[in-house]
Amino acid sequence: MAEDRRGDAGDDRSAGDPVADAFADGPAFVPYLAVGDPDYESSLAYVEALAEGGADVIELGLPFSEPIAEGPTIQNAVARALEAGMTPTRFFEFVEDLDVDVPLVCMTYYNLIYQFGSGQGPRPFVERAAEVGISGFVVPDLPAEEAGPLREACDEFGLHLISIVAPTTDKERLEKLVEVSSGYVYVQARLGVTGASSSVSDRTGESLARLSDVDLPKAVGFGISSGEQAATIVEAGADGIIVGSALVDIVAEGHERGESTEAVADRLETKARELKRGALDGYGRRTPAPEGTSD
Amino acid sequence: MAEDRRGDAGDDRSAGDPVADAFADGPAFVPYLAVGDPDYESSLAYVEALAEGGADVIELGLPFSEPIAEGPTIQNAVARALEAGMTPTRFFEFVEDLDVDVPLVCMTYYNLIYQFGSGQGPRPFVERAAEVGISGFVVPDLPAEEAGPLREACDEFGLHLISIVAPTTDKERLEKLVEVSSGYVYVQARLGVTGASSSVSDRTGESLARLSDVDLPKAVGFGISSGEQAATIVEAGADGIIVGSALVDIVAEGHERGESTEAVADRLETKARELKRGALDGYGRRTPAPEGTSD
Amino acid sequence: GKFGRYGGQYVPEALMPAIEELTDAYERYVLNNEDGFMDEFRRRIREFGGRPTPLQRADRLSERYDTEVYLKREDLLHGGAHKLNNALGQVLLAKYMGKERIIAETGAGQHGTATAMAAAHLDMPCEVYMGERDINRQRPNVFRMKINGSEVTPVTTGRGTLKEAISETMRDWATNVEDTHYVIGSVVGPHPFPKMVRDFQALISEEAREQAIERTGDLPDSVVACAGGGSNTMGAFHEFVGDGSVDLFAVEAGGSSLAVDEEEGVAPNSASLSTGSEGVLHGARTKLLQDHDGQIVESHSVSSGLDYAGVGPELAYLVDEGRVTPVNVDDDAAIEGFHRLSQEEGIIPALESAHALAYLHEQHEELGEVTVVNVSGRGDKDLESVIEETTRRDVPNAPDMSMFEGGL
Amino acid sequence: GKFGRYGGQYVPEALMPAIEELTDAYERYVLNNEDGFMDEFRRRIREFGGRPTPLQRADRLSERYDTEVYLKREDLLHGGAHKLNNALGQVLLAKYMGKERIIAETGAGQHGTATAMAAAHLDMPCEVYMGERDINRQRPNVFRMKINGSEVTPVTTGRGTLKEAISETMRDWATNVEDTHYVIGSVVGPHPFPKMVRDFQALISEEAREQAIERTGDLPDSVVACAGGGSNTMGAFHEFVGDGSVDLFAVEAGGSSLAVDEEEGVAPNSASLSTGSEGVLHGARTKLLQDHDGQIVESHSVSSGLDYAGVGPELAYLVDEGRVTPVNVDDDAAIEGFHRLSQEEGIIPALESAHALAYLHEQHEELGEVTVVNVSGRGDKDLESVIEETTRRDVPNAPDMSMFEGGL
Repeated sequence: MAEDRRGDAGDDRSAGDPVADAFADGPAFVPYLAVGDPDYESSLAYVEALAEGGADVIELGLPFSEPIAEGPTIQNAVARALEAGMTPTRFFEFVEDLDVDVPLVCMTYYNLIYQFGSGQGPRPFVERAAEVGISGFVVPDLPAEEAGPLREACDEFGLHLISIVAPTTDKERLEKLVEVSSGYVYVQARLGVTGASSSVSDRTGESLARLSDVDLPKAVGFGISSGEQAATIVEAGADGIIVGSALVDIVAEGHERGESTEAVADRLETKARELKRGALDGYGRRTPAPEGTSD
Repeated sequence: MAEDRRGDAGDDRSAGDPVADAFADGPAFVPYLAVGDPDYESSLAYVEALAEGGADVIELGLPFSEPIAEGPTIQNAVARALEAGMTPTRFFEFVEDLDVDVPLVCMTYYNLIYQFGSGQGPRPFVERAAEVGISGFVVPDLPAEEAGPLREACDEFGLHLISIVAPTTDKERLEKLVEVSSGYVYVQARLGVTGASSSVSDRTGESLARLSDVDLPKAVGFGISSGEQAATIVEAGADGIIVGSALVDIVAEGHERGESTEAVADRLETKARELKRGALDGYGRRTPAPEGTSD
Repeated sequence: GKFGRYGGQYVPEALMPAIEELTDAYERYVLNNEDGFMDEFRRRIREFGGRPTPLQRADRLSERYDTEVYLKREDLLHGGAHKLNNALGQVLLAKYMGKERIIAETGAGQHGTATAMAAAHLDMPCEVYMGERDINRQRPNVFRMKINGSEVTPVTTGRGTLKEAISETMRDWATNVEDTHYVIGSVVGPHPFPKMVRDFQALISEEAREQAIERTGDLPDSVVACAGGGSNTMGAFHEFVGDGSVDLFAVEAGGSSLAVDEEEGVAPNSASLSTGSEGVLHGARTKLLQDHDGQIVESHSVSSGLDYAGVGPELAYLVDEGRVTPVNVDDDAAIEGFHRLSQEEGIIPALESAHALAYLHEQHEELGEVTVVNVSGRGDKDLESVIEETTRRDVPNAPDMSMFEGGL
Repeated sequence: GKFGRYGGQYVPEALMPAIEELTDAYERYVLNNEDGFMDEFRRRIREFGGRPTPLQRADRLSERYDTEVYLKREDLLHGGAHKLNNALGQVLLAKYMGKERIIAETGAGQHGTATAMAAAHLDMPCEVYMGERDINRQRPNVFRMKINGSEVTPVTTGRGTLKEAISETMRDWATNVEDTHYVIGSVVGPHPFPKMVRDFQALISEEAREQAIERTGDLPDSVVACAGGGSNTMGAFHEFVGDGSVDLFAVEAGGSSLAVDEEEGVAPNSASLSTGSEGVLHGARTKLLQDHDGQIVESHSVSSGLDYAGVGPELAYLVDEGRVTPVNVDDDAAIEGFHRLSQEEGIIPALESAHALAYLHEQHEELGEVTVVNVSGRGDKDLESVIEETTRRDVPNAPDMSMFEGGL
């Protein structure tokens, strides 16, 4: 699935770039799951259910033993996946086995990227990711300052490096970030770690406003768990919504209750539809209605 | 029973002094019991049994809460007596109630002597002791250096202050001691604290030799528990033997087993006879047989 | 060997030769620095013990009381209390005297652990007597002594606490007096102990006096120290005794009440300077908690280090002379003092020292503009007691301790 | 922010502004003493903490090894370990930066208690994250933090130990970064932490270097310090790094074996300098215990303070440069080292420090004529572990511990 992303960040990336395409046509729904949670086969079915439910991009979490940026929900998912034997090698097999038609982004921590290929830096990991059709990376513990080698490898293989923008990111840092970013910007809706929450932060609008000059789609994550929240976020100007913990919760619940993979996959698909619809509703609510809205 | 002991230590004290008399006629047997152990009435019977068994002088222990010079046997006896309500006032009543015909020496710690009469020093205690017929005192925590006020009160009321001579007492200290002593000298047979022991210390002969110039009877204590030991000690030159723990053991045993007062008194009397006979035997064994021996 | 009417040498004759020998050694080595004894002592207490200890301005207490509060930080001495000053001095002295063995008694274990450390440091065999009940209550301290290589001998007579341990140590000394030195842990006992222990502990006031002058340009207006046997007290006061302008407050353990129950033979306090009367105990004439007859009553304090029926004879004398003011605070106030220093200054004080801090709290207006409070030791040893005593009381300034109700 | 290839700032973007702010504050206050920050720090660590700590000649060890052994006595610092140097420095810095709240993580509780003390002393609210399992194993330290007024928050995720506590503290920081300072407890984490913590801890070598010269007229031939995260190590080494004649030995926990069980994801040691490989953890590139994939493995040591899968990046650098020699001793040797110092010098060392002493024992012939060993902390906190670990082993130099088989 990987497409070439060669060229500078300033170029028009939408031409032939599935990530750009995903954001081109209305608000994108970007779900996240930890790969291998609670086991390889179920996890395949769950990711495919999300695609079925309307995902425009899927973030696939490659589990790392020290997930410092995650809240308890994803932390536990990561622990389950590791327990079930997930490794970087298996992760790539998983991507190969996956039968979906949306761009895939790998979300993981830098040490796994760095170690793959035994100390030759991030290149072997990126090369392999490109091979299996990964479109890009989100690396929570890699700020712009340390992103150079990975950015370089991504450029070489035509992958995106998606940066996270936090509520604390000021103008100066934003410039640095945008310089190394491509694909989309992951807008962190609030301070803290990943996790579903009942209210959407006031700071989202503020963050989006600061990003108005950035020429990349803005996907907002952290705390979105319902269609209504998705709508609110998109109404506030987001180009996409990223949802992780709310979906992982469904996997965890199914696992705890011993539900069948099919039942859990159904619920994931239903939730995905709710979120996607919410995003579309929010898009529709924008005043003045933006041009090119689909209804 | 108290007699006047006025005059210097160098004087002949035997004239009319019951303590001197006790040592005048062969080796003296000087038993000790803690007064009020395990109760007032039994204790009366026990002391009388010792007199019956041949005691020449009896050391009556007035229980003090911190008996630092005593071994575990007497320590426990003191605790039982205190528990049963023994006090200095009761002690004097006890002496008055006692029906025996031997000189009585009060053995106690200095604080009880000092406190009696509320801070006027030892005089009130000595006065009261004289009244009830006590002949003298042994005070283990009162070395010659601190003995002045008590010595003075004893002189006033004609009582003896019996000093303890230890194996560590050198010539210089011995002179100091003898200066404040009267009645007899309590020769500590070994280092340590009171307590029955199976062997008699080698140091006894040595101690007695050092005391050869002292013009007072030498009664040896610490560790004597059998007639044979008594004999050995007297044979070595002692003018008397002091026995405490071996007798207190009988009281303790009787108390623990719930024996009748009569049964315990009988055993005390028997033990007393054994010890007295041992002393006499030892006296007989002296070679050359000392002049004036009774058989 | 006397302080006015107090002091003396009320010990069995068997011990007197050892006491005379010790007196001689004290005069030669301690008073006259023969063979450089005091130089070596000062060097070792500096390098091994960590002296000088700081005199720290307590910023938050100073603000709270609107006065200058300085803390003398004996809690930072090796072992966690002032006890090492004395233990190291005496074990070193025993070495100079050619003794081959050290004995000591201990109640809560502070003096025992200090002696065990000093004995290990100076390579002297050491045996510590400790009541069996105290052993069970103070297992960490027993363990510390043992890993320092000391023998810890349980005393099973009586109630198995400090007084029985003292008696037992006296007995050992009476038995082995020829090659053994008894390290008495406070300014008590027969002469020369009260003077000698004071001299070793006087490093506290020697330093504090210099530090206070250096810091404030002048002598402090008052010095506050807790008083049980009185070794940290005399240590903190000694160099100030000649400074008439400095008020000296000896804070005793008021326990739960200052009354004495003669019937039961119990004083629910350890305030012998405040409420005791003259008598003779453990070798010296001093102020005691005793009943009408002269029997020693059982003292009490929430702080086991203050829980003693006697007090150093020199303190008794200085109180009679009016030079030292005896005061006291009760168990409740001490517990609050403990929590206050822990929370406001980040120093967890021994419960003993908490008494001095409680007095500061209650009477800070009487203490002048600059006060030195002796923090005689750290409170790590008291954590179990504090849990127990805090949960049984309503302590207004205690943190939530619900998770510790069963102990540590 | 780099030491050769090591170091860096591998942290979430949300924290970067705080890290930049901290870097700025570090440069202004620590490096340039702006507003007299370093003067105040040095004054407080002296008066509150008890610096300088002594450099003590260990007479009996010197005799045993026929070499001059000097002990740097960080065990005498307030709180019982070198940890306060850093905690006080950072809490004071947070105050200068206008932060209103302190957070920290702690494993065995040493860094947590040091931070709680510093926060109480400087009147800063403090919350300490601690794994639930660690809380149950280290209740006295939890209690100490609470009585110092800190909140202790149990971390129930995962196995409930240090790594989960670190993650949780990072999360708190990511949430409250605007008014909160995260006091990292060792020379680890993103720049400027490794440099800043080292600078606060460098007081150890600053003093030791001066003291050694004063005492022996020359630099020592070697300095030995245990290494977990490496804060006492870098503290003890820093001022000697430029002295080419001084050999520097970082003694890691060899645990029960140097091998790594990849299958189980467990290293039965904490020897990341000796056996680890380059990777990125907790904000920095350094040497790590990790499996082939880059997953961090579970480390192990009898000493919980050394039990960490990473190490300070500067140490990794100095090892690569050949300036620091990484060595290790196993659990058995550490336990023996603990008993040896306790018995022979009267100092009960932390199990961490016991590793340094065990290395001295094993390799004293390689250490030259004058060796400085850093006694990073005291062992009171380790008594329970020592009982457990001694009774399960055949320790040749342990005292009879039969009465402690059930624990304290």
